Amino acid sequence: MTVALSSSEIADRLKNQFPEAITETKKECLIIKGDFLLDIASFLKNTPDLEFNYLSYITCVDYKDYFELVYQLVSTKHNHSLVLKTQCRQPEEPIVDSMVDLWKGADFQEREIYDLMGITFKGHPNLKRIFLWDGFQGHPLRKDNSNDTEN
Amino acid sequence: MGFRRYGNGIAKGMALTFKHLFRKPITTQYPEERLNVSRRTRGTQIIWNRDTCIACSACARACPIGCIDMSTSRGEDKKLKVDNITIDFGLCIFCGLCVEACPVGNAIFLSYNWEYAEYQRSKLVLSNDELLYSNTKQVSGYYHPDVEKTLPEQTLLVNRTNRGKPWD
Amino acid sequence: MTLKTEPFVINLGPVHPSTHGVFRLRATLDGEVVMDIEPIIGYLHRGIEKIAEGRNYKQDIPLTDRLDYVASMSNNLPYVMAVEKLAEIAVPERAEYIRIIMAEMQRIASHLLAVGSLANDLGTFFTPFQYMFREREKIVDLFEMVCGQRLLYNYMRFGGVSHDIPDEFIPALCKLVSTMPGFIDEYDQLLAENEILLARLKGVGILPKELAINSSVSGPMLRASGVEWDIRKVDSYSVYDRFNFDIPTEVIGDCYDRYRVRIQEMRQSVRILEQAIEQLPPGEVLAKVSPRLKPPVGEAYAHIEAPKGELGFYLVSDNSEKPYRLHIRAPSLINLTALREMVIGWKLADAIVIFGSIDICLGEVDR
Amino acid sequence: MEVESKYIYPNLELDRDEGEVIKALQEKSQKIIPDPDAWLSEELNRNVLLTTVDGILNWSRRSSLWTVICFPACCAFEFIGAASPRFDIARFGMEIIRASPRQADLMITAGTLTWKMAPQVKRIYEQMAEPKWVIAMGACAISGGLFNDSYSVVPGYNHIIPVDVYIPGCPPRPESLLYGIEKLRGKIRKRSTIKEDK
Amino acid sequence: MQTSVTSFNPTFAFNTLPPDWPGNFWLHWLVFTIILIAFIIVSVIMFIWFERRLIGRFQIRLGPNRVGPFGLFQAIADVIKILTKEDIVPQKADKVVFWLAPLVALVPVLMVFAVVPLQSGAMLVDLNIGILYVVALSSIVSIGIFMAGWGSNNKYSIIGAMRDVAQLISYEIPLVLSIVGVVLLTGSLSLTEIVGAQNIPFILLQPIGFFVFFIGSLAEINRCPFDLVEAESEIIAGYNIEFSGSKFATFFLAEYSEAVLLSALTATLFLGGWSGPLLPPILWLLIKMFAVFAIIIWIRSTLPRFRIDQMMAFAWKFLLPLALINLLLTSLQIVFWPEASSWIIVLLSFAILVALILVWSKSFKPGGNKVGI
Repeated sequence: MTVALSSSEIADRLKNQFPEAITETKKECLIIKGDFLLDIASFLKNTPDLEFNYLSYITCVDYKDYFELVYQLVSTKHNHSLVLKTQCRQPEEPIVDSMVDLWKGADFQEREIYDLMGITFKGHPNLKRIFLWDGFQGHPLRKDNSNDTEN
Repeated sequence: MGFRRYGNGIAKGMALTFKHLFRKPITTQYPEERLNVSRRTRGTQIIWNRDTCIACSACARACPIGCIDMSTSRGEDKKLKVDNITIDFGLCIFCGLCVEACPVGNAIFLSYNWEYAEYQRSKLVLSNDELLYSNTKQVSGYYHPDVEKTLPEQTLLVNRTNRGKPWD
Repeated sequence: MTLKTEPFVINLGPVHPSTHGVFRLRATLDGEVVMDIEPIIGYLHRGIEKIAEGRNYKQDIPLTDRLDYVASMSNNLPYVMAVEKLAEIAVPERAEYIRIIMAEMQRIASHLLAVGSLANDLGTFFTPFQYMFREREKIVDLFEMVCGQRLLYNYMRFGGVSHDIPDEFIPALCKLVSTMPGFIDEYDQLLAENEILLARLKGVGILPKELAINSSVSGPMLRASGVEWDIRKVDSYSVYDRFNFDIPTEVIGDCYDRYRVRIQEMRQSVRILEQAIEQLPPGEVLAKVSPRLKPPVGEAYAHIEAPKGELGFYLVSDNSEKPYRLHIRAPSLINLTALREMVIGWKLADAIVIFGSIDICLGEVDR
Repeated sequence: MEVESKYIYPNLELDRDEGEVIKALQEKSQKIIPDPDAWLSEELNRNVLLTTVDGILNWSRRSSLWTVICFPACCAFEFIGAASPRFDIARFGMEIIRASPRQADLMITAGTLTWKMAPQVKRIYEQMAEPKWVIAMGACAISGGLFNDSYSVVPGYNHIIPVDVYIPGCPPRPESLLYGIEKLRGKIRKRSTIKEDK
Repeated sequence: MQTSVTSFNPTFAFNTLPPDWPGNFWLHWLVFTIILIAFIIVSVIMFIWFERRLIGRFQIRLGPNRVGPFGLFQAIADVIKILTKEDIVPQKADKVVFWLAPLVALVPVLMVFAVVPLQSGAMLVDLNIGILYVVALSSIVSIGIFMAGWGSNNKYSIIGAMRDVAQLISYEIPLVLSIVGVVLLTGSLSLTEIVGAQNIPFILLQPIGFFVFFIGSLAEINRCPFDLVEAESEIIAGYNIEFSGSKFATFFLAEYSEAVLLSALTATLFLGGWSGPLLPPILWLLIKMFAVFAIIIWIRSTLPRFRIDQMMAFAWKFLLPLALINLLLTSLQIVFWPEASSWIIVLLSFAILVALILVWSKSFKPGGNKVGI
């Protein structure tokens, strides 16, 4: 069984390194500040007994007043997982750091989120629409994008 | 890599295809021979039963695409009755959710036949009496175990054998 | 002596015989050698995640069918598992077994297609493909018997499956299971040692272990690169912990290894099926669930080992009839990430084969 | 050969052009192209016996319908099912699936059509040499089906190209497809080439 | 100028006219040409039907069986349909080349048939340099193919055409060298005499030659596993991607008549041609042709395709040495051991063939590897 690491435990370890990074520790996930995302991610990836070398998925949820990005990290060596979240509270121009340099697997998923949610990933090498065509108006998965508009 | 095995593998493959030359073809020659489809088949028609329908519109609500268009009204005896039911078979995906949703259980069915094609788009929209059971439209056993028992057994490819050996 | 050549750009697809759907590869070639590629997808983007937000939980099941349309059963499963996790619905034991039987049959069917179309990409004139389609047809027959459709099954429900299996199902399945290994041997005879096939596949498109993990690749591709990672074992779901089976892995991670892993997995699936038939308990197949399901506020992620890789559904509920957000972790899309690294430097013909060996389904890539 | 940048062609211009083509097509094709069913009513009025030449031409055309590859999605597998040993479309001489539209006669539109794909499908249709036919296979091809209300799906191929035969089902069984093809044959049988040529 | 004879020189042709033919040269020429073209077209149609049915059986299905009895008219329907289809010339194509290409591909194949002996003496001209004529003309086909690829102005077609030229250059050499073995044994370049010389079919005396010739001819007619020119899964339809209507039909005809031609040539050179007991000679030839073609189909239905570099490597590193060794051995035998009993030669040749294949399989490496970019 993949063990879901308790987020409070990791939060304690992170507090030493990044005292201001953690906004909230829930039972199943760890919510951090967007500014520290890249640092924390590389810490999680490179710390020997954590070694989250596998990024299972990235997704984004639109909670109307903010976007929440969800990262599920897995370690294939220790077989444990952690859900990392960050909230993006600028609805106009949401910008998050790109994870492509750490995990190549983020490449298409970040493009997908950029395409469907309209979140810009800073540092992504090839950030452009992936599913929809150039010139498509809006970002369909946002809640303010009603379903019946044809474009 | 290379051909270190002297073309052994090629010869083996050729032997297998040659063996298949002498196996009987598994083709069903469709217009003349037909397979018995599954008893629960979700054929390309929806059959509506006017007599048992209580006009609750559960099927229309259950439909994921809203291809069932049902308008109801209160009759003189205060009972709901269906004024008009239209199903667009060009839109319908035959998922069977309407059949599952039916509270009476025998007002809407999927059909057992699947031979259905039209030259015109407009002819795919059927309504009212066209949806009723007829000689050309048989009821399928999907979600109707009682009907299921009356239907012929399905032809299975697994069961066909070649000279006593499993069909291959 | 070096010749000065000018690279040129060629579009493979979106309509191309061996892109398995509407996939487009903008490739820069230097003669026959691929200099660079850019996969362009989205030609089948139907907005399933958005549509799902507009329909209620049950109506979303048909949508999941159409993700990886060659493995519908496997797509139903994680979705209903995610909803069950959210709404805390218990599944009867018999239903769990039926689900596993279906999922494993689906794995065989999907791998048959994957191997068959890989052989097609190699240029065999449809013969292995036709032989494999014959076995797939047998499996499809059984699916049809259970749920009435041949391709898009819409079979699983919250708290079980929509129908119990008919009486004639188990004998037919036994027959299938008993003959299947023989057929897999035949495919091995036809393909595995063929020198031309070996020359085309061995050493081609190597995906090193580190890169595979880093690219979030999953499924047979990851295992071919030598990582023993199978959700059925590492994060066992349903009742998989009651079965004996191995995770086939290979070492190098070239096209041939990916082909081998698929063939081995079919054998393992047959093993699981044999055990599942033995253990199948009697009883109910569907727990009582309100038709207007309103799961409590929260989120859930359920994942399974689908034929193509780790298929997961991330579901957010706001206590209404409709899901607030449904994200699909599509293995095909993420497996594509590694394509560029594998293809560059190979010939055009190899690019096609490497692409074929990933085994993607465009319905799942684009959603 | 040195590759200059990490991605040697970001090619944003190309993407933009493609986007514009898609947009233009989308604006142009909001209406349904009427079914080419004039022959149905004409047939009653015409009541002219088809000539022998017509007979031979129609026989050859309906006996060798070569399909073009245009299989976006799910229904493709039922088409392949029809071509597989069990149903064997080759019996009708249709196993030659031409990848080049120039040499094909029949387009079986098996699968959902998105706006991104629509220009390509239109182009394939236009590249096919006359006479050509189109079968809309399955709900998505007829009306967009389950994805009818999606932001990126064309609600039916008949917004883009004229369709000759509609086969409902999601997907239709292989036999159902064969039935539809039989129906298309019926249509070809009644066609008069000599008269139609302008 | 006695040596510079053309085929239009009546006296020259008259000499080669079989004695039982009535009329003068022109009548013979006309009648026989018509017969020959009819023969080619009928056998192409039969070949197409045969191929589709047989491949169907290899794939445990039926194959065309609806159009006419046993589906025999299937190919006829196809031909009528293709011929009456709209003929599209792409706007950006090189018009002249595009128009000429199908003819350049078809005509040489038809011309080659002039020297193929259908039965004793039944041929248009019995050139004493028959084999040379065959080799020379059949390679013109690929100029037609290259014209098609170039003229279409399509990237896929140009890739296909390039592949074809590369393929032809590589495989023509082992092919010709393997024929030289036969010529050495016969002592003549005339096809009639080659048939006449086969007391034992040359496949037994020249197994290495046959092996090389057969594989080379597979490549020559672009058949699996060397069908890179049309490689459907890679470059769609190859050189003929932009062709439709009657031009495509011409290509189709050219392609299959090449298959007919090479089956006939294989039968003539190595299987004893029209000679055989009991049955009429023409039937023997047809049987042998169909047998050869059946093997080609069998190979097509089993084997995957080579990659381009592997294919080239196969020609240069595998077939060419074999052909050279064969040539050497044959000439040695003719010079030093002309009276050897043929059966000893047969045994020896097969032993050498097996040994060579074993040795070469060990050392031969097909194709290159990844190219560093």
